[in-house]
Amino acid sequence: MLATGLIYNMAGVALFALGLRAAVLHRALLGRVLAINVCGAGVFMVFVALAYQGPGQVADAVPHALVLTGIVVAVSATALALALGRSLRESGDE
Amino acid sequence: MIDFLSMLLIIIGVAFFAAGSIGLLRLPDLYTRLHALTKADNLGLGMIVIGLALLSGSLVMAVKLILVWILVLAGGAASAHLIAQQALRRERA
Amino acid sequence: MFNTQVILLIAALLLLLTMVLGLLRAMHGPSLQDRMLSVLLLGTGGVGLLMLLAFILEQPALIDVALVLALLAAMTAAALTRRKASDD
Amino acid sequence: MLAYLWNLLDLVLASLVVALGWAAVASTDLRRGVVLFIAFGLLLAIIWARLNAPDLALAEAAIGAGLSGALLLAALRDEPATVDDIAYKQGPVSWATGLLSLVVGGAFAWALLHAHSAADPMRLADQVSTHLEQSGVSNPVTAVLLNYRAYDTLLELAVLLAAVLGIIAVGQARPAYRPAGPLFGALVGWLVPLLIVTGGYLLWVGAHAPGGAFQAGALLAGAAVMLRLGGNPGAGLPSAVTQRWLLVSGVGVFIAVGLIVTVDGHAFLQYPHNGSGMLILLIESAATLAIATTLALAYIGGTAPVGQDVAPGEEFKNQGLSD
Repeated sequence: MLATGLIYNMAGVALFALGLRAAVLHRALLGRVLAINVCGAGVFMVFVALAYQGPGQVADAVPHALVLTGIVVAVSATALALALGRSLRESGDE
Repeated sequence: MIDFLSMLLIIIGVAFFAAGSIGLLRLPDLYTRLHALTKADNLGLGMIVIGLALLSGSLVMAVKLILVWILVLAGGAASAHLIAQQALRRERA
Repeated sequence: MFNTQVILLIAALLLLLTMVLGLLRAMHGPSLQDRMLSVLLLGTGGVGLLMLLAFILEQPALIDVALVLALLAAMTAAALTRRKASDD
Repeated sequence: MLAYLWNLLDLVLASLVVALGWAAVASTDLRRGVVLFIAFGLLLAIIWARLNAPDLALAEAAIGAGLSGALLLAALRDEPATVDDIAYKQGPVSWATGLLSLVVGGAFAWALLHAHSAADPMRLADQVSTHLEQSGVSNPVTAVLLNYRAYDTLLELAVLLAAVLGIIAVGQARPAYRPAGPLFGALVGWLVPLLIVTGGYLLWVGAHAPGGAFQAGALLAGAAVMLRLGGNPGAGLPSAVTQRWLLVSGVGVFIAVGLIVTVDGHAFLQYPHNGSGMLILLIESAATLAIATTLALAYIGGTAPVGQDVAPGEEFKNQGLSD
């Protein structure tokens, strides 16, 4: 029998590594932004998996609070990156 | 008895979902897939909702579940229509 | 007598498997609309799965999550199909 | 029996999420990548629900599956239509990066494995639950966010403010959408009020059940996105001056409350015991509006044009296939 936390921890690590590779290798900005988001989701998953304390138990609230703000910050950072990319393209020296 | 009935409904609901997924995979073009998916899935969700509402034994919970189902129905109908319309537009262009 | 929890969990597992099946369409496409259909499936199936999980885990708050998912899935489908004012 | 079924469900969910993440980033067709990423976000919400994190599931359902999907779809329209340069780098750099991420991932996995086999550590969770009664709210996540670690949340709101200032500084609003036809108009007509009501509900229940400012703000921003998709270029936001006040209100009210309690002899952000529930609700209400405005402006991609509401009746002019 496998521990639930371990399964999702390893999935999180896999997502992190996948995202890292793609963030470097993608040529298009949007592709890199997607990759960084997947990378971040991997980190979130590790956090939430570490917070999990078994069935019927209340999970640890501290990592949850960190990930909650992380999700909102990630989407704002994504929007900022896209806005920067757009103004680069419009100024024509991409 | 009520438990049995609700389990039966939930399993039937899952079977509808399976039909929808198979339709999505096997049918030949977008419009038929749309047809298979939206009808089967929304009906399947309805079965699951009724099953769970029976199981919960609480009126508030049952009303809440059914409300969510109605929202999914309305949202799914609108989304399916919009997607079909966009596909038609692409075809004509 | 049967175990309600086990049956609900089996139902959740089967529902998840049908969603995996539907996601193959998202991978294959061919058109953007086809992929979006499979996101619609994931939305509806996700609502069902969250409701089942709400009962299995005895967490009524997951019904709220299902509600939010239903609202936002409709928004995503809408976002896909809208056109800019400048298009014709 | 139950345990094995859970294991099976976990394995399916975990492999599905990795497969989707892989497919989303490995795709050389960005449109495919974006739609797969939306599916990825939906699945994450389900995983958070399974891992007893309903607060996160709410936020992910609103943001991961909804807002960032709408944002990325809008960004997709900005991209030039040609897909020539949309590809992966090839050659030695590809190998080196693959190796590097394998090493980094391996080290990460090794560290986590050790953390799992180590003895059960002392968890902050015990501290959180012991002092929950004094925090003024009974939802532990809200207590951590707004009370125990209020400094963190204050700074996170500041990060959001910095991000949106950057967006306003560099970006112009994306082109508006055409006015809604009858079907889309009806969808906007019922979805927007529901999003707003659900947002208010989540803000209120956040004190004792999953919910709170971040989720509520995301839902309000979803309402703004729907309005903009329906052809309202300003997304229902108030005038530019009011927008700026709303943007700073989150950080502003937070700091003001933190300072006001110091008058009473408390430390900065150390709430008095009997009034903490009300103070938290006050901060959260301001934060909700600030987060909603931030996310709406992030979607629009710059300062929103205001006062171009479509005249009544105008929206039904282009009928037929106009949705």
